[in-house]
Amino acid sequence: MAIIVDKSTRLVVQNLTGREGSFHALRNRAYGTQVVAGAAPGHGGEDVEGIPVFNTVREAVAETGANAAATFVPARFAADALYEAIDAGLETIVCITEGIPVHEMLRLHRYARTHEVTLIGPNCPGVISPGKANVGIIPAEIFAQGSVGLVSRSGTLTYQIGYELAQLGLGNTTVIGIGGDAIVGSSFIDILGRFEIDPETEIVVMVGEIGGDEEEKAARFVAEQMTKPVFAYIAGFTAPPGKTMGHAGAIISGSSGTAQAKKEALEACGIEVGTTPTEVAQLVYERTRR
Amino acid sequence: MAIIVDKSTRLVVQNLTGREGSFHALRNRAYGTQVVAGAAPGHGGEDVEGIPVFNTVREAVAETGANAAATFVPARFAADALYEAIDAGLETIVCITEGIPVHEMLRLHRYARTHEVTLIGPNCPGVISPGKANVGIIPAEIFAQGSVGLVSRSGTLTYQIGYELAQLGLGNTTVIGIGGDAIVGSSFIDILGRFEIDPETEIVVMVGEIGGDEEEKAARFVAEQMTKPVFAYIAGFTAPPGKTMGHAGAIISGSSGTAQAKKEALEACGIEVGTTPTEVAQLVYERTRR
Amino acid sequence: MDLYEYQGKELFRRYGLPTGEGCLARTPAEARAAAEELGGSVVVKAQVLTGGRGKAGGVKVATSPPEAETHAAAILGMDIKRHTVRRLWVERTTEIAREYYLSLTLDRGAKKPLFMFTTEGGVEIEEVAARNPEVLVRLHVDPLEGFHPWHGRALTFGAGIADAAERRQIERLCAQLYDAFTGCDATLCEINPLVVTAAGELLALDAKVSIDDNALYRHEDIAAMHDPETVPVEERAAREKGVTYVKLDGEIGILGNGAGLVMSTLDLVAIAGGRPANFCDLGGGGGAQGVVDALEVISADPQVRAIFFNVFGGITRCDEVARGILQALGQITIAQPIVVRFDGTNAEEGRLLLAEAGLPNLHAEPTMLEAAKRAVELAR
Amino acid sequence: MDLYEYQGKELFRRYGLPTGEGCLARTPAEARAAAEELGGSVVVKAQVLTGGRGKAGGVKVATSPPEAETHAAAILGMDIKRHTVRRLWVERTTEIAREYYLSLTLDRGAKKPLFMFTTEGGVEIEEVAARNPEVLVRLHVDPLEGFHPWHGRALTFGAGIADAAERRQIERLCAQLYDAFTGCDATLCEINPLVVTAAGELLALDAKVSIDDNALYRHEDIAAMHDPETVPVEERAAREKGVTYVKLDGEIGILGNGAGLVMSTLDLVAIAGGRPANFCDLGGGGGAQGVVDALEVISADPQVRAIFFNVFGGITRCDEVARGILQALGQITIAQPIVVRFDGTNAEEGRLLLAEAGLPNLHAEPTMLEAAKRAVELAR
Repeated sequence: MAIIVDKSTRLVVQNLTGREGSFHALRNRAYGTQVVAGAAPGHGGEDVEGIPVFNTVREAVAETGANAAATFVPARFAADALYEAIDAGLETIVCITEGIPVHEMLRLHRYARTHEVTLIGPNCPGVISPGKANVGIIPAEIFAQGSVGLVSRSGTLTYQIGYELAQLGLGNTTVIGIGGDAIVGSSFIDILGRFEIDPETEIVVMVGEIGGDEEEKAARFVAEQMTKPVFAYIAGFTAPPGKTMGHAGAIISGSSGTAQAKKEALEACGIEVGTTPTEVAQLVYERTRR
Repeated sequence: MAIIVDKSTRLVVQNLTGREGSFHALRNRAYGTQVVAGAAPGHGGEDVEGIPVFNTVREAVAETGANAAATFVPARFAADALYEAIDAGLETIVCITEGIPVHEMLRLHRYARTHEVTLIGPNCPGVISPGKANVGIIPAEIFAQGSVGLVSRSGTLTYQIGYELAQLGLGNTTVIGIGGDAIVGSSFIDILGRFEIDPETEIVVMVGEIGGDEEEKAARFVAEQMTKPVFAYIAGFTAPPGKTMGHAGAIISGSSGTAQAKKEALEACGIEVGTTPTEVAQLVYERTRR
Repeated sequence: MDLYEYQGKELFRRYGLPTGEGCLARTPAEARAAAEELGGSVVVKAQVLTGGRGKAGGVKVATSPPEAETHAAAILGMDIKRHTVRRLWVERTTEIAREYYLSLTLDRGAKKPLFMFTTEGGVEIEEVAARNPEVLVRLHVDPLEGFHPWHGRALTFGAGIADAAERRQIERLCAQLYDAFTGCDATLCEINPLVVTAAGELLALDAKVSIDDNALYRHEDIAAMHDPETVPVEERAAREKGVTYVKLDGEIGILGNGAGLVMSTLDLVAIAGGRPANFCDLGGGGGAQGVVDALEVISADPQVRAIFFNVFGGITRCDEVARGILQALGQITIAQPIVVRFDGTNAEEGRLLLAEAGLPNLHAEPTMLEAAKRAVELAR
Repeated sequence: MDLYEYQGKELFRRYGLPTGEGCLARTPAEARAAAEELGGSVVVKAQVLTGGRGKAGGVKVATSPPEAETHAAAILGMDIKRHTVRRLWVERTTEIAREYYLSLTLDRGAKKPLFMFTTEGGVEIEEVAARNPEVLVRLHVDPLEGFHPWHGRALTFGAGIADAAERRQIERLCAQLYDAFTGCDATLCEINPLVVTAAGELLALDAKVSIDDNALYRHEDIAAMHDPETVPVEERAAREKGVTYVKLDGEIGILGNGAGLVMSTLDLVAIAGGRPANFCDLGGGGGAQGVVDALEVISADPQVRAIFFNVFGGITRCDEVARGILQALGQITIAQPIVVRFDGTNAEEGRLLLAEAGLPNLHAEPTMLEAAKRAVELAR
């Protein structure tokens, strides 16, 4: 088992005919992912190294039984593409696109929640279930198959921690980059809840960063609803203060959004927080030795 | 037990200070319904025969623990009032108002479906669970407590059939007028599903009329998912053909929307259809004698 | 409320949809003037709120203004499916390359707007749907999501439009149609045919638009398009008095309270072997004036030979209705026998009041079916 | 992107919100001319993208044009929290009866726009929220539902506005503010104070507006409001080269690939006892030109005494980055020692390439922490 993507994933790549889309789709396929279709308006009937291209996602689903999408559509057209993918009835949508306006994501996030769909991203590296499927731009060779669930708001930091785990002989059930934007389709809590019920996942690592209050919410969720051990790493203790959202921003969530506040919230809920990527990997390793 | 409204219903009446609102709220209270609050902008602090009035539904909920609304707000302002009631977190909203534009109902219906709320109406007489609670404008004295669930698109026809049942010594768990508009908050199927799991309801009567294809859908639902016996009455065999929705209307649902088509669909699913209100009551009576 | 073709096209133009240039004409002379102003050959089209005007001879091409005048004279006053032609739309003719069909309507079942599009336009769409359903693309729009570009693409690619420029034109037109549909509170916007001209331009050659009556309060301009002449004269009179009345073909006049109950009453009359003369709903009210108004309208119908008054007392009390009836009979003379059936709140008191009045043409019956049978008997 | 008060007010006016009449001034003479044009007494307000300008003396009332000129001369060039005042907004003074606070912002947690409203305006809203939270009304708007009149009522009644006419004015203003917020792709629209004048009119006396950078492509007019002088000169230079660079106060120059990894790098430098001189994200690229550009910017900072180059190879290969570094060092002279840490794809090959080059100020370390320590050592 794994979560979100696995051997049953049948992927349609939105904008398969674009440079990024074709590059990563072929890498994903080379890894073993079932890349069954591409969608690109006006390119219907073409193929990309044998992957058939359709004009609409609807058609791709009808013709190939696709059940998941990877979205490489440029930001200006991405919201439209995501509505198309949701309405086509897909189970999973992984949106790699960076730079989607936040007001469009507000509406999309709500819209996705009214459907039976898992939206990952936007502005995320994707999802890999090592040995099963890779959807997105995550360099697969870093990750080994194993029992650690890994969820992160950051791309390269995910790779770093996955790498450190692999150095210690630890692999992953699934690795998810949920994306760093203010509004993303799936939050830490959404993913943690799925790891909790995934039989193969034994330990979870959560990689957070400054801004928002998703880490604080996740901490409470772990304390109240999870039985599996969770370890965390938070980046940005010395980060330059980001653009504040005026005076209103600070008092919305009651959280300052700083790394220190997040660390304290996590520890208050009994979650060990590693000081460095190496340390968090070490903590996980020690836990597996017990 | 009963469905939708019962002794635990705590009602806030929207536009309690209006003529219709106050008249029916007081009748509902006299019947035994817990009418705990009214909502009427600018009338906060007033009371209607002891029922406190609040400026907003939010405040009414906070102060009185209201969990249901009856909406007597004029059509032009009704959509706004319904959004307010939904966002206030109510479990049940019964909208009596007639004449809400259908495009507003399209959006409202979808919006309500993204919340844990039961919306009955608009343009409906309301809901009564005899002996427990009455919400809306249904004349309560017609109905007796019993084991027959009654759901209808028409008001006076509901009363007629409830009256005929009562003449035969049969009472109702709950009587619901779902409203006659093209788009209503709850369909036959929604209500049938709830009668099916209501332990007190033993038999269900469904009263349909020409137009749409909700009766046909309900027929399939009964055949596939209900164990309790269902009887039906359909009005409009000789009705003047309603306004057709151009050429497109007829081919949408594959149903002609005529009473005859509905009767045939119901009978094909094993549902007995009474020719007159008296006959349907008689059929129910005979069934209870078995 | 249904709109005439020329009114629908006016709304379309407001939302940027391409329509042909034309003029309204109410007389042959106006049609000639319109043809002169437009120049070249024109098509003279009967404006009626029903289909099939082409087959009925209500659409004719004229190559000159005098010919337009002749056609107009022939078409004006024509009866098309019981609609009298009183208005004409004179439009410049178009060189048609292809005829498509595009509509946006309200799907009650799905509770969403529904687009239908096919390249097999210009014919009855029911035929296409029956004969060749796979060429008809159907696409719902989620009302909370609204229209997005992908909806347009799903329609054009789905219908197999090969030309990219044409596809973009149609996609833009779909977006405009959705704006028109929601912006005008329409329940139907149908374009049949949507043509591609020889020059490759799109044109809505016809327009069938229905507007939600409940929303007319916020569209005063559209409400003003209503043509009272399309409503039968007796229905208009009833409507002015606040009574819902629809004329039918039978001999039993019917009135009652509540649309469902009245429909049921019609059915019972039919079961009893009679034919309903009308549908008449008093609504929630049962007061004297409502009863007077309704009885006036119904008894004035020369076909009516008996009247069936069917009331179920709820909030409306039967004794009050009985007083209304007696008051009405005091004010107006009604030749036809009246059968009354009361049930529900204060039915007994109501029946007593009528009995006490002792009027010879007033008959009370205990049940709907018996009352229906009695009315049918009395009408013989 | 943050807007100046006067720019925010311009957007507000487009959506119908009431604002005071005023003029922009960049010199004392312009401020005097503005005061003359407006007539009567005016307020001269420093335009800076930070709060606290009132306390800092950046807002002054002038009763005459010469006084406006004197105030302008005093305020222009003033440093308010490291922001230099270069623009002034000269506005006619208002007779204030009451001061409220109204804002609409993006609640990341709830994923919805959030209104906040209180009659205790004109002061720091954080103070109100902390001291007297019950007087601050908070109300989310569902983005699919949009703004409805009840949202306005929930705010005004919630805040206890007693006067019905005032309530209606505020409710209308809330609707306009929501339109401005969504229409401009704002992430914040704050009015503090929102005043009720002695005449009973509402007026947005201040405006704090932030726009989503990702949406600027569809708001060319707003994008044009950007004042490049508000961005530090070295960040501007980096931005022109496509490098994300933020100047900090320390002595260790930092660059890496990916925002999360760079933040983590900053933290490790701090743990090792050093202070980061900057935040610099190469992004997905690790090609020679990106490396050259970033090294140029970082090495030009006179505070920088060592540079830490932290790369995790994924799709970016470490050997390619190594080649980029070597190429960069061939093109530009860098005095500071450079510590390089490679992990991931082709890390070994990358380290080998650097070792083979044998450059004395290039130091490779096997882990992030060791590299951070080495950089701190070298900076001493």
